[in-house]
Amino acid sequence: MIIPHPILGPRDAQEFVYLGDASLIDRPDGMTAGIEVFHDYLYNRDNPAGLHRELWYHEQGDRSWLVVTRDTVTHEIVSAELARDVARARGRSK
Amino acid sequence: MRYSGLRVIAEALTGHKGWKPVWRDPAPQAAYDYVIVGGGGHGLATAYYLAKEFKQARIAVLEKGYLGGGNVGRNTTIIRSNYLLDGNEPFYEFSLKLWEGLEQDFNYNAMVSQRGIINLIHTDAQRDAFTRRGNAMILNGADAEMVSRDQLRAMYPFLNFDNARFPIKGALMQRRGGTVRHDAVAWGYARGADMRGVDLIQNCEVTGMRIENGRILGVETTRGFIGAKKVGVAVAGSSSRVMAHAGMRLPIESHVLQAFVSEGLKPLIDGVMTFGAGHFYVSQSDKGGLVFGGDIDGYNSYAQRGNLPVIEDVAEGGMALMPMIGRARLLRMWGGIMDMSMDGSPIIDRTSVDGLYFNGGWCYGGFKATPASGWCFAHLLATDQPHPTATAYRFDRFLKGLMIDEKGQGAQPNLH
Amino acid sequence: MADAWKSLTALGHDTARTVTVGPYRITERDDVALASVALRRGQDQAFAAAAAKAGVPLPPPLQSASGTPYGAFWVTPDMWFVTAPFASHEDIVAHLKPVFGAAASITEQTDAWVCFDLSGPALTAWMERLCNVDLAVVPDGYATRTMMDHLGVYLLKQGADAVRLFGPRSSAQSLLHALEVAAASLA
Amino acid sequence: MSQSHRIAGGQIDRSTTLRFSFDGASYAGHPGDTLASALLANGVRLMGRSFKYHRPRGPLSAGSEEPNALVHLRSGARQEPNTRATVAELFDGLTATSQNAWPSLRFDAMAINDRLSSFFTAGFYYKTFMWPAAFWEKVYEPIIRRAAGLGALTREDDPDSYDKAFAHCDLLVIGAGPAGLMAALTAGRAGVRVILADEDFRMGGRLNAEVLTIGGQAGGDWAAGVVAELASLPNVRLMARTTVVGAFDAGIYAAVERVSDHLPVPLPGKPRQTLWRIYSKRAIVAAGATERPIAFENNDRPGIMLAGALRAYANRWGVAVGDRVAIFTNNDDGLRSAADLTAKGVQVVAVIDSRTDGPLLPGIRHLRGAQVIDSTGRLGLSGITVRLATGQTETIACTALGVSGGWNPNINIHSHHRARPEWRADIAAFVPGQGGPAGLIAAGAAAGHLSTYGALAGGHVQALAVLESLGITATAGDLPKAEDAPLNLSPLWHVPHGKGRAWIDQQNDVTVKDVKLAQQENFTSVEHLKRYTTLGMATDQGKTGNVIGIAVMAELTGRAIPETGTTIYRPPYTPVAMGALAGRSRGKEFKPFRLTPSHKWASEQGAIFVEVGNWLRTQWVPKPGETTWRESVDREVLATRRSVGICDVTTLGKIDIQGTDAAAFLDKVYCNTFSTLAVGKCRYGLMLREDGMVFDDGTTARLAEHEYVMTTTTANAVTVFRHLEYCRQVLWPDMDVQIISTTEAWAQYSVAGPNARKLLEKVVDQDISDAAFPYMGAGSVTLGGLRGRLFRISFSGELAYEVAVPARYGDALMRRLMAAGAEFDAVVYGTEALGVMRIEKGHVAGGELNGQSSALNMGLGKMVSKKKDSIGMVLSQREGMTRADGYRLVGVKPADPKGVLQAGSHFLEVGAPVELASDGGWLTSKVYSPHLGCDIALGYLKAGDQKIGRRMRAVNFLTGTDTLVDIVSPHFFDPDGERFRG
Repeated sequence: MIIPHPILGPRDAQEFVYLGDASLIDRPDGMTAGIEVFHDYLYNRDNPAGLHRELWYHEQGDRSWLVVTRDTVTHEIVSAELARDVARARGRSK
Repeated sequence: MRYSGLRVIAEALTGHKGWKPVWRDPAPQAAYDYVIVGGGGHGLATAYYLAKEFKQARIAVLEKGYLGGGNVGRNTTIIRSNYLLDGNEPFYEFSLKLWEGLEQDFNYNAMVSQRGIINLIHTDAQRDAFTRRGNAMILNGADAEMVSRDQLRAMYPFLNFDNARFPIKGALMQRRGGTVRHDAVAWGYARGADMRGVDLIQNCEVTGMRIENGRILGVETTRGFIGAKKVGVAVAGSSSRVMAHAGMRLPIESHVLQAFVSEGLKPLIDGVMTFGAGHFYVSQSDKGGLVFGGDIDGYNSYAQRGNLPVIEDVAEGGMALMPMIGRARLLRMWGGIMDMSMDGSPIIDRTSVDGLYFNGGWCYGGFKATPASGWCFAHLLATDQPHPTATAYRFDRFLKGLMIDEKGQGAQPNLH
Repeated sequence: MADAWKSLTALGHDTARTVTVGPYRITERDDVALASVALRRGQDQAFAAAAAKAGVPLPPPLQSASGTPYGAFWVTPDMWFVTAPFASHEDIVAHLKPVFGAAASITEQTDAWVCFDLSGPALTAWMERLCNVDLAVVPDGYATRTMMDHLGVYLLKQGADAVRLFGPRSSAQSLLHALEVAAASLA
Repeated sequence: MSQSHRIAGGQIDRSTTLRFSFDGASYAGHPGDTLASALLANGVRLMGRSFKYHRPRGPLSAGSEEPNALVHLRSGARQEPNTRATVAELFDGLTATSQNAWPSLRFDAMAINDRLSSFFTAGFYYKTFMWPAAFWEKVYEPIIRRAAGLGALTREDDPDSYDKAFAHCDLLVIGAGPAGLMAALTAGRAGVRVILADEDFRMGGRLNAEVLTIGGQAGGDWAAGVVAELASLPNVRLMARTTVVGAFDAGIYAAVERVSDHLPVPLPGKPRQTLWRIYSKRAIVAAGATERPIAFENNDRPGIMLAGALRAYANRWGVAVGDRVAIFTNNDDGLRSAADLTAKGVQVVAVIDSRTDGPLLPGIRHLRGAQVIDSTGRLGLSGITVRLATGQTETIACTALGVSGGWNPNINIHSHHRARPEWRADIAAFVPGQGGPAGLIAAGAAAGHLSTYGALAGGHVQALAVLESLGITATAGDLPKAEDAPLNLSPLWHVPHGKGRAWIDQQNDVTVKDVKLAQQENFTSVEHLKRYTTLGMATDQGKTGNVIGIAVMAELTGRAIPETGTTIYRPPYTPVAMGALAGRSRGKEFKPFRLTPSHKWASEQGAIFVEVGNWLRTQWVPKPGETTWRESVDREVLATRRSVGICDVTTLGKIDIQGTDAAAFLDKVYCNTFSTLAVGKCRYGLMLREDGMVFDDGTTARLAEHEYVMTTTTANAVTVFRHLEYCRQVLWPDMDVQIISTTEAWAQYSVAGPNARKLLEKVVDQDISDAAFPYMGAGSVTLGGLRGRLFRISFSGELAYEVAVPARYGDALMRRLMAAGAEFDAVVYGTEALGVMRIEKGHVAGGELNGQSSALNMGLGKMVSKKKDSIGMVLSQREGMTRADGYRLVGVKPADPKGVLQAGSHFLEVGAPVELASDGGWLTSKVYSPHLGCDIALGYLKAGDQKIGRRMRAVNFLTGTDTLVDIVSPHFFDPDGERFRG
């Protein structure tokens, strides 16, 4: 697969390490959320057959974490964004 | 019709005119007591044991494609019970015992062949870990033994003992491990279930679930609605897709695992072997092909195919372990979709919907589990109680912190 | 400062050497000081101004820039690897910290890497046996991270027949071996 | 025999004679020959035996689809099993031997199977060998296994090397026949980067095998001209002997270049083969079409081959396969073979044309409406039986029969992404359907355009389409004139006749009867057909047989062929040597080595190294006179505890963490608190995964207000760094934190023991007295003017420091430390002694950091701060992880000091039965403590914290070891820590 890196352009997926569903961005706050909320966050997945937003790390590249939107049936990659930008857009900060 | 050597001879002498269809192609009835979704190994085994052991009437298996077309038809055929953790080992040992009696049980030669499985050891830490494992196996009534480097060399002199990047120091061996002719497992169970009146319905895809007041009434399919008192889902690889019909999200991701077979070669490797310093495991089929594989590709996929980096990684492992295979040729590669669960272990449990039961999350260990999975799922469906060897395979183990994490990788499915 | 301290090159020699395979040359460089210079959050202006004042180039992604004494190539958002002559800038952090003050996080990287200068005809044919960089089309000054022999390597294209590599120091010998073997299959 | 069947013409170099041997007999051939063409030229038709029935076989084809003519090529360690004689390029000195036959190819004892074939039907083994129960594995299966396989590996290491490489292009053209050449030419002239790859050693594809003309030129000459023009274009790369074997995602193709297979041995330094990873923007598959036979009784004898192959041998290689040749066809292309052979002077005794209305060939006995129903000849064809249109039968003597049942477009690569092909009735064949690999289109015969002109036009048009999609405008050019005849095929899949066997899959011996049996038993799905009969599972993957099998099944079930379906091809297109896929990664080069800066010094000391990941670490350093490793390790431990020892700890991960939020960041990633750490101090940190299990541990120092240096375990250096990047980019994207690995930048040594300070005082320029540099102190120092770092931390329990200098000075520092330590009898200690001392101190490491253990399990539960949010804090509190009877870290000593402990042993209560319910836990790590004079171990024991003082059994069934042990505190040595604070 080739990942369209938002900074570096097309890059071989071989350079990346996969983590999983981009919903992992939405980590609950440990001081307010309890076990049930964390359990759902960490363990349950939509696991769609189709478009999937997912986290990839450019380990053998520029070390950026990306959110890649990819079709899990065809492996076609629709887009890739910096995960940091996505996280900020979802309200994450410090 | 009962199969035997005499029958084969008799048919040979009379032109093979007497062989009957191995299963019927019945039209779906309006309703069943039990509907099993998924005509792969686990679904067929479930139906078989339900019909045979629990004497239940009116059972159907719904298969979206052809019988045995799931992972039972695309795996590397290994059976073993060399598990570490309490939640797993009794179950897989139960499965291995069922394998050992399977041919007699369903009168079909699935070629269960216990030629031994060897896990190679390359470091002292690995030896410690495999010692822990071997002892856990023995405490569970399974067999395990340590094989020294010299013993191993006598068994497999062609391994890279003298020029290895990571030296081979010995192995953990389970002699009762081995291989089975995978398609025959599906066919044997299908035949046995069919003979006991189970309707095996091919080309029948579940497209929805009818649930009222928290209770399942049946399933919508491409061949119409089929009512059911109880529905058991055994569709590993597609678990999330099917259970989404019931509004459930699962602790499962679907991943592709590639597997490979070489051209047919004269006998070379007797048992099953796993490399401990790279991603490579291998056995040789009765036809002579080296059947081998490695790690999953690592990204969510429903594509039943993988990519080059993993193929190369597997080949590198193979060449590092046994440099004699350089001139053997890889003949065919394929991919299966794995239910990769959050701790690497399966789920056989009731669900939040009354009458809906789930069997999945087999990661890439599903084939060897087929008999016990079928038996335990049948047990659960018939009695509403988990089978004693499968009590740990609950959904709520993640909520309660009772994960069964053989590899110690945590909640990241692609690492299991 | 360290006259009394004898150093070894990444390849384990007293002095850097050149290996020749046919027309291909691999020269270890132990005379390049290296530091990572990372922008601290919210310090963009001060950072840029400091860099400009001290002549530290800050090339955009996929590029390297040379200069005296400082050269640089981009490594990750808001971080560059800055080079300087080892003889004059051995303690490169001590040189750069006063330049950037609180605007940057600076870390010595000199000895984290082995530096090889590669030269010879048809470098493309050589490199394509090692990594998937499309060397034939990328411009001079191109800088990227890539994989060679399972190792993460920074590759800087310095001309049609010149490439500089920064590879992990601990694997210097393995990387050299891979370079030699690939050259031999062309030579 | 001396090339008795060689006729005039062909693309072979008759000026040079190559000697070769097959099964010990010597023959001659010429450059340009394949092994098959050369053997056929020498009158050798018998080249192999089939898989199941051991039927005598000769080549069916002249290409890579060959199912029959498989041989052992070369000998000794270079022996290649299952090599297709039809594509093996002849070289001087080539040796080949037959396979799957004993004692010889002509007299194969296993041919008894052929006599017993009525017992060995499809799937017979599933129905038998079940009685008595134990006999399957003990008797039947071993016999079956012994008979398995085709060719043999020698079990010797492959002596050749393999390369891997990357190539990039705008357009990859797969196949250099008329379509591929035209496509490459069109795109090449337009200036885009083109790679043209072809499996053959001579580009041109079918044009090399035909006498057709293109634009008035002989086809082969036209091809050579195009190849020459392409070679002159700098933007075009020609890759002959290169088979594109697989289509992967995003336009990445795998191809195997046979660099040296046409040579006796590879030239020095050169690989045998190269695996190319071709990165393309677009690809055109112009892989042509493969002819298929027609099944009839005994249609597998040597001498019976595809009609196109028969004429290829004549046209390209100047070989007449037989002196009397017949042709059996259901289409016009078969007639072309008859015409070409006749033109070559080969006697064509009859054309058996199943059609009644085909064009009549002049001057040849053309039997229309006729079918071949049987053949004779034990080791080679001697005659055929023909059923004439009249219904009468006639026997015709012949030594070669060319069969043409039509042509299957090579949809192989197009179906690698599981695209289903489409049926085209006019050519009765599958063509590429929707859903193929993105960016790949088929052209020419591969797309179903079977005429030469169709191929040229297809290649041209598809190349134009590619150019347009790349944003390049190119105008259609004039195409040269070429034949454009239709196939006029009237489908005939098998000849219904009699009770004999008609082969579909020749190698696997799948016959029409087997398909019938499958249908009878309801294995009617195409997948069931394949799996039950093994149709298409041989080394040729059904290139010639699959469609026939499906057609027969369709006929039996009364379904149309497209309704019956098709199995799809999986990669690779043709089998690939494992060596090529592995490349250089084998032996010691399997993975790169990582060496520490003082590796050279350690080697000089005679250190024993151990693999730790890719690192080589000093395990121990034997001294003269020491005969066992234990002697060395004991000495290293005792000497360190007595005076001072030095250990290379460079491999521990080191990460610089800077920024104004560095402290807050560390509070998130560690379960304990770091924001309170004073500058100039360090602290042990425990890092959890989000699931609450321990991820990693290490010491992190605060070098300045906004600057920390973290250490990780050697094993987790990379994953921790990845995790930190995840935390700072994904979870807390606005934190001002910058991180960089410095693992390799610094050479770092532990100096431990009562004299550690005295030693270091001689090396370090600053005051490092306890007052100036207290326990857990950390900071920059100089050593004889050289910048360095010093940490007062102890893994051994001794007064200890870690001292670091830039890596290039690591060797010098090691030498300097040893020199300074001479007066203290300083020793070097390795990982074994390190392990002894850390276990004596009860520190967790590899065996305990197993990913399955929580802080509580390790006795470190109090480290998890609930006052702040950190990764893993919440889920570490789940009920299953906090139960009082969960595993706890304990120390273990044998009740008898001589008692033997073994890591991996399990705890059992004394007197408890040996069963799962009694399993109390296990010993995680074990060492011999020279200090205590006995084995000691750490272990995880259920409710272990409540069992201190208990006597238990530690049992290792694998070694038969059963030791009474005392459960003790894991802190065996100096539990109050007086030494390291000293």
